[in-house]
Amino acid sequence: MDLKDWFANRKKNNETAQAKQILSTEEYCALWISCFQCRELLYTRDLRQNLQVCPKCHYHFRIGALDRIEHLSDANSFCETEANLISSDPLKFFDTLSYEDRLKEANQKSGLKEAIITGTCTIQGHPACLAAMDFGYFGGSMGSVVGEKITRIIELACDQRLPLIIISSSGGARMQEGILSLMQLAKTSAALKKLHDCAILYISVLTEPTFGGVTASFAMLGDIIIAEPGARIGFAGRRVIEQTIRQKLPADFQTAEYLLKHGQIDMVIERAKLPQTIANLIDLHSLDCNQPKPEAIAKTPLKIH
Amino acid sequence: MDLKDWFANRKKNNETAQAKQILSTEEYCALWISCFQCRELLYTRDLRQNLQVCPKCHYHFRIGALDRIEHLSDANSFCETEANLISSDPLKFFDTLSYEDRLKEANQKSGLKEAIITGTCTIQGHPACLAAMDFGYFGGSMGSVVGEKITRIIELACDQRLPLIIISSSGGARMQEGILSLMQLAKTSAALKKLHDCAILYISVLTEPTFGGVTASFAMLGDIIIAEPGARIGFAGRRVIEQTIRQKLPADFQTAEYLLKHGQIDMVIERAKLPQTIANLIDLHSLDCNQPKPEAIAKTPLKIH
Amino acid sequence: MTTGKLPPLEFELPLANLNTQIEALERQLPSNPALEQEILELHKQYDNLKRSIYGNLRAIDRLAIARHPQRPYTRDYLDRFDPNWIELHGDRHGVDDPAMVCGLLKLGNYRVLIVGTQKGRNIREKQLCNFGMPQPEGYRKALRCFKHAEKFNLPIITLIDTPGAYPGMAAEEHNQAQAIAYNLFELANLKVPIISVILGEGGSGGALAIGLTNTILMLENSVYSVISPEGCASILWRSPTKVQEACESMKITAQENKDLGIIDDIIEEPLGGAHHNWNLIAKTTQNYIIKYLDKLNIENDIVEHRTRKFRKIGCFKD
Amino acid sequence: MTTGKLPPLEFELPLANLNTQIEALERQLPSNPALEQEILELHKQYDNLKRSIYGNLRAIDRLAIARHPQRPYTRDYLDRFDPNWIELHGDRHGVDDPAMVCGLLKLGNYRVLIVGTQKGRNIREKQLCNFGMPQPEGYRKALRCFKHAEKFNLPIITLIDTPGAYPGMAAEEHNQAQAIAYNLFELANLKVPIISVILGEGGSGGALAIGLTNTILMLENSVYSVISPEGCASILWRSPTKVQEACESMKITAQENKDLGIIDDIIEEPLGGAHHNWNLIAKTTQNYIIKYLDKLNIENDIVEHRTRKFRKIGCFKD
Ligand SMILES: [Zn+2]
Ligand SMILES: [Zn+2]
Repeated sequence: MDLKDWFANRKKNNETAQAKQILSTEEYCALWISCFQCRELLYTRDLRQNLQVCPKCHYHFRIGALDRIEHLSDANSFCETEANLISSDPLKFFDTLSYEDRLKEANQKSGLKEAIITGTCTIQGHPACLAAMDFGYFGGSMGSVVGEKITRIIELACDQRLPLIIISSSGGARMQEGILSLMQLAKTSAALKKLHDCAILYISVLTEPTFGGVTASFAMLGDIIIAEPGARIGFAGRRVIEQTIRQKLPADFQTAEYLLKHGQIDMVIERAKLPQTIANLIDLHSLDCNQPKPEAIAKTPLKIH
Repeated sequence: MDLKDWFANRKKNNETAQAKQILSTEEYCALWISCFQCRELLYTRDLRQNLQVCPKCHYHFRIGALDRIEHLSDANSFCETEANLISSDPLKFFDTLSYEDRLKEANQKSGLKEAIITGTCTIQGHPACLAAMDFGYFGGSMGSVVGEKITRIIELACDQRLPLIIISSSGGARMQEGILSLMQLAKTSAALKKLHDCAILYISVLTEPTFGGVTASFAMLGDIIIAEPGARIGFAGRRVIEQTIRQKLPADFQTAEYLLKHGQIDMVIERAKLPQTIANLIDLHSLDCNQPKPEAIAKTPLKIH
Repeated sequence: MTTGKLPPLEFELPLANLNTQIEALERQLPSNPALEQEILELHKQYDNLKRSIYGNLRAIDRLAIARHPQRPYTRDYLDRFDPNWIELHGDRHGVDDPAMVCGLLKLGNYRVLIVGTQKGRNIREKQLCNFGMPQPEGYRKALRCFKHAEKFNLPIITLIDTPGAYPGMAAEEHNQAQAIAYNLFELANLKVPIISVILGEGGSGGALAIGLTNTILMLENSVYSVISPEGCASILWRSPTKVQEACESMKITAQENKDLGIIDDIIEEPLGGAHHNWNLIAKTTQNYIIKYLDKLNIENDIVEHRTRKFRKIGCFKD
Repeated sequence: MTTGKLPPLEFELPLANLNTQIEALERQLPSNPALEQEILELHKQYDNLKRSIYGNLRAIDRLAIARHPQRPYTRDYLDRFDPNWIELHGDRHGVDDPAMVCGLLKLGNYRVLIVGTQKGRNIREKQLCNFGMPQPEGYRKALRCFKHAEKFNLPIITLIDTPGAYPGMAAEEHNQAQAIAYNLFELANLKVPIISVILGEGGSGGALAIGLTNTILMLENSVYSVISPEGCASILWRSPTKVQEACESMKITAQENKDLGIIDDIIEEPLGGAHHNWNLIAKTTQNYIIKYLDKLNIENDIVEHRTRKFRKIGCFKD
C-alpha cells in the first residue's frame, strides 16, 4: 500500500468508526484502551485525535513512522525516498527462526518494508528532509537498510541544502546482520560529519524508546536534540545495567527528563508542540549558507514508490 | 646583572663556599636547610646539586626562573628576549603600600625585573622557545608585563616555528593592575590559539605553586601538560574553597598527583628527568610542518639586554 | 519614590528619609493648607538631592546597585528581547548548569545566540544557579553553543552577571581553570561577531570566560574587576572592612573600564538603576546590541578585529 | 607442552591429556626402554592432534583464546614497540580512564600515536581498567589524543581489546552513547592515516568507538561482533547455553570478518595463540602496522579513503 492510500484508508476507517453505534466485545476492545501510565480508559479515537497522548496524564504512546510523518509534515507535502530498499540476509542468520522469516513477520505485523521511512516534505512551509523510525517493525532495529536509508537521506539533505529531521525509535543494532549492523553506526556518523561540514541543520528527535546503536550514532549527533516527554533513551538497557551493577536504578533513569537534567539533550517537547518547535528552529537557523534553495523541493508530492 | 654574569657569579660563589671550613652560626644557617616535607637537615650545596630536590623524600623545593633556565637549556644556549619590559602603574594603585614601592621591593628581593624570563635556547640540541616564571618576584603574579612577555614569546615561537615550553609558577593575576591583569588571560590565550593553528608544539610545565589567572589561561592550554611531583595547582586556593564549602579538603587535593588522577595533566615528571622528557617530546612531534628551521636559531647566545 | 516598594540602598537613605517627611506633610495638607509652601520647598530639595546622589555615585554604590536583588537578570532580558526564544540545554557530557543560560532568538532583524550567566531570584533558584557562579560544565555548555552559533553563522551575544567562577571542590576536580582557559582559546577564533554586555557583576575569570568578544558594553551601574572587591580587600588590606578602598583602587566602574580602554560603550540605566524599569533597560540594551551588531557587520575580518583588541591591552615600559 | 604452565582451554583438553600420558611414559622410560616405540607413536599422534585441533578451531574456541587471561594486552604491545613510549593521560575534564591507554612513540621510522583499550592483568588492574570496558571519559580521552595526533600529523594506531562499553549507571549519566557517536563523527574526518588492530575482543560500540579507521587488522584468534555472544544468546535464543550457536551465527572470527569485507587483513598468531609468545606477536603486529602505514602513505585523500570504506558497507536489495 502506498502512503497516499494509507492516509486515505485511515480517514475512511475513522469515519466508519464514528458511524457505528452498537459494539461487540471485540469492537469494544478495539475502541477503548487503558492508559499505560495512569490506567485511565481512553476512547481510541480521542486518543488518536490527541496524537496518541493521554489527555489525563500526558503519557505519550508510541506512534508509528506513518503517523509521525502525517503529524509533522504539511498535508500532501511528503515525498518518500528509497522506498524499495529492503533487507537481504547476508549471514543466513538463524536463531530460533530464520532472519528471512522474521523479516516477513515484521512486515506482516507493521505493514512496513523496513524500520524507517525517509523523504522530503515541508514543515509549516519550511522544506526539509525527514526520516521517521518505526519501533513496530523489528523493534526499530538498525540493519543495513536502516543505515543505508539514513545515510542516503543525509546525503540528500547535503546535496539539496535542506535541514534534516530524524525521529528515532529503536532497540539498537539488528543482531541478525551481525557486524554489518555495527558498521551502520560508522556509516551514518561519517555521513553526518559531511553534513556538519556543510553547515546544514540536523534536528534529532528521540522518542520512546531509543537505545543502543542508534543512540551511539546518529540519534545523539543532532545539532539540536529534542526528546518527547517520558521517552526512555540510553545506550545500555535498564535491565542489563541493573544486572551489572546489582542495584536498582532510580525511577526516572534514562527518561527524557533525566537526560535533560543531565545535559544530554536540548529540550523535552510535548508531541503537540513538535511541529511548531521544529519550524521555529529551522527559521532561527535559516541564515546565508543555511538558506534552502526553493527549487530543491518539488511543489507537488512525488509518486510514492 | 645580566644572565651571563649571574651564571658566572653563582659558579664563583659555589667555589667559595666549598673552600671555607670554619663557620659562624649565620654561615651555618645559610649552608644547612631543613626539608619542608620530611624535616631532614640538608646541606644547601647538596640540595642545589640535587636540583633542589630533597634526596630523602623527593620533595621538590621551589626554584627560580634562572635556575630553571640553567637546568633545562643547554649550556650557553639561552638568549633572553624582551629583557627590558618592565611594569608601569596604570591605576596608581595604593593599598597599604603603593604598587611602585611593591615593584621595587619585588625587584630587591628577587634580583629580577619581572616575574618571568623568556628567550630562545636549545634543549638537548633541540631549538626551542622557553619561558620561566619566578614565584619569588611578586608571587609570580601576572600583570601586563608577564602577559606581554608570554604573548611575545608565543609570537616568536609562531614566527620561527619553534616548540614552546612555558614553566609556570604563580599565585594568579596581579591585583594591582586591576582589570588590565585580567585581560592578560585573554591576550595570552588568544595568542596560543594562533600558535595552535600553526601546529607548533607547546609544552606547559606546572610547578609549585600555579594558581588563578595563570591556570585559567596559558598554563592549562598546553598540547602536553607536565607537572612536578607534589606541586600544588588549581584555580581557586585551598583556603578559599574550604571557607566556601565549609569542610576540610583531602590532603592530596590540588597536588600534581591529584590532577593526574583527575585527568587534568598528562604526566608528573621529577625534576631530574624533565630535560630528557621535554627533548623526547620535541623529537616525537618533529614531523613535517613541525620541523623547526635550523636558521631560526642563532648559533651563539645573543647579547642579553 | 525612586525605589518604589524596594528597601533603599545605603546611599539612598537620605532620599528615603526626605521622602518619608514629604509624605507625612502631604497627609496633613488637607487639614493644614499652610504647609503647601514647605512641601513645595521639600520637593525641590528632594529633586536636588536625587540629582546629587545619583550624579555622584561612588564605586561601592554602583556595586550595590549591580548586586541589587531586584536587578534584572539574563532570563529577564531574554524574555523581553524575544518571548519565543528557544533554550538550549546541557554540555552533552552529563551536566546542564542552570547558572549558564543559552538561547536562540530573534533580536530585531538578527537571529542570534545569547549565552549568559544567571543568578537566581528566589532561594531555590539561587541555589540551583549557585548564585550566578557557573560550574566548569557551565562554561563548556557555553562553548558548545558558541560552536553551534559559529556553524550556523549566528552572531553571539553574551550577558555577564556573575560574582565569578565557583571556588568549590567539584569545580576544581572538573578542571575549572581549563574550562575557562579553553573558552578563551576558542572564543579568540570564532568566525562570527560576538558582543558582550556586563549586566551586573563582571567577576574575574568567570566573567571573562564568556567575555573575550568583539565589543564589550557595560550597563551604567555594572562593575568589572579582576577579583571581587571583598577578595581584594581581604588579600591586600587584610581587612574585610576595606571594600570601599578596594572598589576605588581597582577601578571597577563602567566609566573607569571605558577610560582604561577595556570596554567600548556604556548603556545608560533608568535613574537609580536598572531595577526601576526592567522593560526600559531591556529595550535600551537591545538597541545598543543591534547598533553594535550593525557596526561589526561591516568589519572585514571579525577574528582579527577581536584578537587585535585584546592583543593591545596592557600597560608597561618597553 | 603447547600451553606451557597455563591451564589448557576446553578444546585443548585432549592435547593436554595426551601430553600427560606422554610425560608419564617418559618418566618410566629409563627403567623400561621398551616404551620408546610407544612414546614415539604418541608424539606423532600428539603432533597430528595439535594440527587438527588448531587447524579446526571453532568460533567459540577462538573466543576462548581471544579472552585468554595470559593474552598480551595493549600495554604489553606498547612496551615492545618502543620501550621509551610516553603516555598521555586524561580527558582534561576531571577523569583519567585507565581502560583507555594513549601513548606517543616511535614505530620503526614512524612517529605515531597509539590509543588502545586495556584489560587488567591482576585483580587490582582489572578493577581499575574495568575489565577493559572504558567509561565515556575514556572515549573522550581517546578523542583528545586523536586531535593531538591530527594537529601534529602523526598517524594513529588503535589497539582494540574490549568486551564493549560499560553498562553502568555513571556511564549512562555521562552520556556514553554520545561519547561513542561523537568519536565516530570525528574519526570520520581526521586528516591522518589511522589503522586499528583488534588484539582480542572487538566488542560492539565500545570497540567501534576507536575502530572507524582506514585499515582494520585482526589477530588470527581475535573476534569482532555487534554484541557479545553471551548477549546474543540470551536475547535471541533466550538461553545462556547457546553461546556456541551465537558465535557461529554472528560470524565473529577474523576470517569471517575478512570474508564480509569488514577488515583488511589477518595477523597470524603463534600456534595455539598470541599468549604463547608475546614478543613474537608484538613483532609480527608491528610489521603489519608498518606495512599498512606504508600503503596508506601513498593514498591521495586519506579521509576519502576512510569514509568510502564505511560508506560501502551494508547488504540490501535496491
Ligand atoms: Zn494516562
Ligand atoms: Zn625531604
